[in-house]
Amino acid sequence: MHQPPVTLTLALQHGLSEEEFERIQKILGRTPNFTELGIFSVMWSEHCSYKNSIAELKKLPRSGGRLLVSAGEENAGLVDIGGGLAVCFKIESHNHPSAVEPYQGAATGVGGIMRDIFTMGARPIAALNSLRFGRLENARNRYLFDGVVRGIADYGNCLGVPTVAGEVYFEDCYDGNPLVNAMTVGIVAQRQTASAIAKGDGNPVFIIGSRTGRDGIHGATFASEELSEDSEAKRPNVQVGDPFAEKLLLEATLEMIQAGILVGIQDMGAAGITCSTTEMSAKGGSGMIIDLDKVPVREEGMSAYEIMLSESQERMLAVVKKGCEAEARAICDKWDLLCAEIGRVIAEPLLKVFYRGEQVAEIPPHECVLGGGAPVYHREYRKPAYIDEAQRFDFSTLPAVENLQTAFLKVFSSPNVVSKHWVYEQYDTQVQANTTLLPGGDAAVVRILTPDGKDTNKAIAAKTDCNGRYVYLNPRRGAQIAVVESARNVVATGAQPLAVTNCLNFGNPYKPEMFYLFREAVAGMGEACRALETPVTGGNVSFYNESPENAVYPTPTIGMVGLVEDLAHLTPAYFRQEGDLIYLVGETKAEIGGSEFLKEYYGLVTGDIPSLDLELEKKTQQALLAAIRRGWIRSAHDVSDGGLAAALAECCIINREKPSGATVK
Amino acid sequence: MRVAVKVRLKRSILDPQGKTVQQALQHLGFEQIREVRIGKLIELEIEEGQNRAETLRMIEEASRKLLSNPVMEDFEIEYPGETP
Amino acid sequence: MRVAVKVRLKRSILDPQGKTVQQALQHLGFEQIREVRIGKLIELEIEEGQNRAETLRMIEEASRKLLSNPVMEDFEIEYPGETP
Amino acid sequence: MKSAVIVFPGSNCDHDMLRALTLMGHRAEFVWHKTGNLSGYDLAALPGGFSYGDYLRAGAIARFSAIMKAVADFAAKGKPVLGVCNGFQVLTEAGLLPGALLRNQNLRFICRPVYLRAENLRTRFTQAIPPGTALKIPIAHGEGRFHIDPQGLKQLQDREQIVFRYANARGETDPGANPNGSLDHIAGIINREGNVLGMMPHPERAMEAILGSEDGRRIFESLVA
Repeated sequence: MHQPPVTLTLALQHGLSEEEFERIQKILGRTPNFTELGIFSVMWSEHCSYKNSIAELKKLPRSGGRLLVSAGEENAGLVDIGGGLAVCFKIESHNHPSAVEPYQGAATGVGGIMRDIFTMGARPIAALNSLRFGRLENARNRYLFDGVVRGIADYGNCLGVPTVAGEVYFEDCYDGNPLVNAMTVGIVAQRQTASAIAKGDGNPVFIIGSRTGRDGIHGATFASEELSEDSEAKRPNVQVGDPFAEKLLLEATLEMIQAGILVGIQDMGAAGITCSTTEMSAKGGSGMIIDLDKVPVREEGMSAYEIMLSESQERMLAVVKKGCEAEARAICDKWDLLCAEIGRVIAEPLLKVFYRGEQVAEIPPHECVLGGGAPVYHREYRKPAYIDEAQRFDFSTLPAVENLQTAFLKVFSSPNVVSKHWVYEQYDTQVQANTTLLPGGDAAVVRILTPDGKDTNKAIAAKTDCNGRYVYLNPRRGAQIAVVESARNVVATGAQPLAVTNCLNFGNPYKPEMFYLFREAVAGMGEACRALETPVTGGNVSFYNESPENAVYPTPTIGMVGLVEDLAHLTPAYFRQEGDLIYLVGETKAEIGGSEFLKEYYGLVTGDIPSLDLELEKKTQQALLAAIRRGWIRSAHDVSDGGLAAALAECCIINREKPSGATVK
Repeated sequence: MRVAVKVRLKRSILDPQGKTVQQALQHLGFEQIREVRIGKLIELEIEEGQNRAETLRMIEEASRKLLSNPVMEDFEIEYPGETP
Repeated sequence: MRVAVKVRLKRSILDPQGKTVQQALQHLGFEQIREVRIGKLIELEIEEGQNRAETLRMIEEASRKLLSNPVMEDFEIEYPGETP
Repeated sequence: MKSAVIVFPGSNCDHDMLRALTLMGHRAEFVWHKTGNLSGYDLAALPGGFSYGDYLRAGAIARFSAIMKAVADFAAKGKPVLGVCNGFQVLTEAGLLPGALLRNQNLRFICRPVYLRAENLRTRFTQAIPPGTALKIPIAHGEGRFHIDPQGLKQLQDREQIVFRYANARGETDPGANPNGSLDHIAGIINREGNVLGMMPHPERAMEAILGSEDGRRIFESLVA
């Protein structure tokens, strides 16, 4: 097995810096071989190590409240919802693959986030997404938009998980850099959760699911590089999603977890076998012996490097309790799933990989992983000049609006504000027959049943939210508004906001002005989460969302989950009965900075964004929730893009079967 | 005149549909069928009049631009009367 | 040995996908393309060993049983080396 | 009434069907596709979903599962068989119902409520439906365009085998109310003997007001009556 000699240049080509290469040599006490270099390069990529973001993320409120695990401890957040149940949720990005191949990029994004949820033993009950594209006048953007929506629909529908909420924005800055964030929410009995851990000397390690091919090698590092003309050529391999295999994997995984035969299990996302073996071992403080000859492969002649780094979809790594191997195989056979024992756990904290009779890697797992030996950097930051310029904008220079009607129609027909019915009609929003508030209003609401099908008279409300324009103009307050607005959407349905997951889509962290936006946004997010007592359960960071022409708006997408304590509190967004009184809660100020109106009517993206008093916001939300719980409120809708005018119009037409009107003083 | 364009997934790309159909065929006793790959057969009804070279050039352009996705598919043009 | 099975929607049945692709081609300036029909190209990798007749009979059975639905589709087997 | 909910790999409306039957007082159980028998059951339900990922054609592979032989015998004995969405597709592929379900005319998956007109109220699946009412029941499919050859259509019409047609809220059929281009607005049919029903809309998703409609109950009530 010829392996290329490892030199500094080869390390640099793998995206490692000189210091990182030296650090690897110090850890191993020798120069790594080609396979080991591949393992470190993918584990220390931005995507897996969070090396440029973890220092900031640590400042977020990441534990407390109803959290059963603090952020980063497990694959997804786990929040207590009473009755012995927990809600498990997370959001992740698949931006770069979707820019290259929209359908498969989005589909595999859904597949990956679903696995993060059911690997914890939770059955997915709802899927959401947050999509951003360049303007639809451009044919490429229409192609990307159509492909992404179809990919999300086909994968989620085939899997049988209702896609119930989301948002779609169209801005020039997303030209060439679409953002595709996918979120999944699941329910699990608290005593039936699983952990991504490998421990217990001698316990067998199984790989379950599809065969391993050369898909997406360097997928992890791929996400850590800027998209450039030649990056399309470098990636002939597109990862293809198989939602049918995922459905089998979902059912088999839940069955194995509930049978109590697993020590631990983790899905294979970016960096495939490498990431799952190292992370599970590091978490258990143990090691593994892995024999790659036992890995079911899809192509001949694959090298150890390729098998370890392959990102073939729909695969899990499971540590089975010694003696339960037969039971694990029986469950996999029932679901026609490949299930191969590829090694065992060892007490010595070393990952030893063998292939064709040779040892091809020996690495201390702890040294590879986030929170272990992975590097942590504190990047330079500098405030971009445009922010102060924008805040000095003099609104009095704007010509007055002659006709309010035409201004309103211009805003209300903006692609960012119009109904996204064309999108969500392609999603199965009702499979599992628990969707009690359909998309079109604020948060979607899904009824909760116990794993054995009993009605708990409770429901989960969930919403994804972020106004990238606000964060661009004022990163700190813009991120606060993203959190606050997602909470408003949840409260408006009658739910108490519980916790947050986030998907932080930003540019190149090595550019100080980009990192300033990231740092300020994370700080703002933390302040809002503390004020609303909605801790951060985890999420995902996606840097390098830039192409030679432009960088995306800083987009910290927030996924908020709330609990409807009693189904009687369910509150739709549309007007329901003639004669009902309409109340506007909260103060309206003359603030049009960064608004949809300013952009659509005046073609400007400038000014300072609306002010925000976090304490007042909390009180307002809790007051509305109290009124809902007293049965005073027939419907509620948050005022956001398009302002009060759009909100009122939406309340009239969201219920497509019974539209209504309204008179307002 | 009818011309067919065969659009196939590139060899290296996984074909979950082909894999599932192959397993089903095995289950039905067709053991000799080792692998199944499913692609598109796009048949174009073309106005007569141009010579063969021009028609081929036109179909090639249509195939590259719209009928196939170069990121993950190859195409092959089957002109009437020629062995594929 | 590779054998291709072409599965086509019956002529009498509306093919909305073909119609949409045809309109898109017109839009891109390919006026000479009058009609588009999109079917499946199912390529089978078959173990050598049987004679041609037996192999054809086996593929025909697989096509009738699984690969095509007689209510809405016709199929045609393309043996290597033969003009379709 | 003891009902079997058949589960193929990829069926994902199995739990929904089980809950709907249980809600209506049935003793409902899952029956795995690999087992071969349906003895002791009064109804066989083939739920919606994406059996075998709907690869090749929706239902094309599921029809060869071991259970389908038992379903054919069960139907031959005149016992009621209900196929919903993917279940309907499997029944047509298996030849237990005539015709085929093609890709939607707009080439997209469609999920929204539709209204159905009950065309034949004298079947064991529709006898509890008050005449002249339109049932509001959701659809969710990508291949729901019913097709059959002209003679087949004539037989369906002559023998009153067309049970449901897509309609508007007032129960009238009109092209605007046909979501997928189905021939003759057909949404559901029964076999000649009247004991096998296939329908694309999902009655099990319209069992409770909180989900938007209770009209799905009418079908299950008809079965028990």
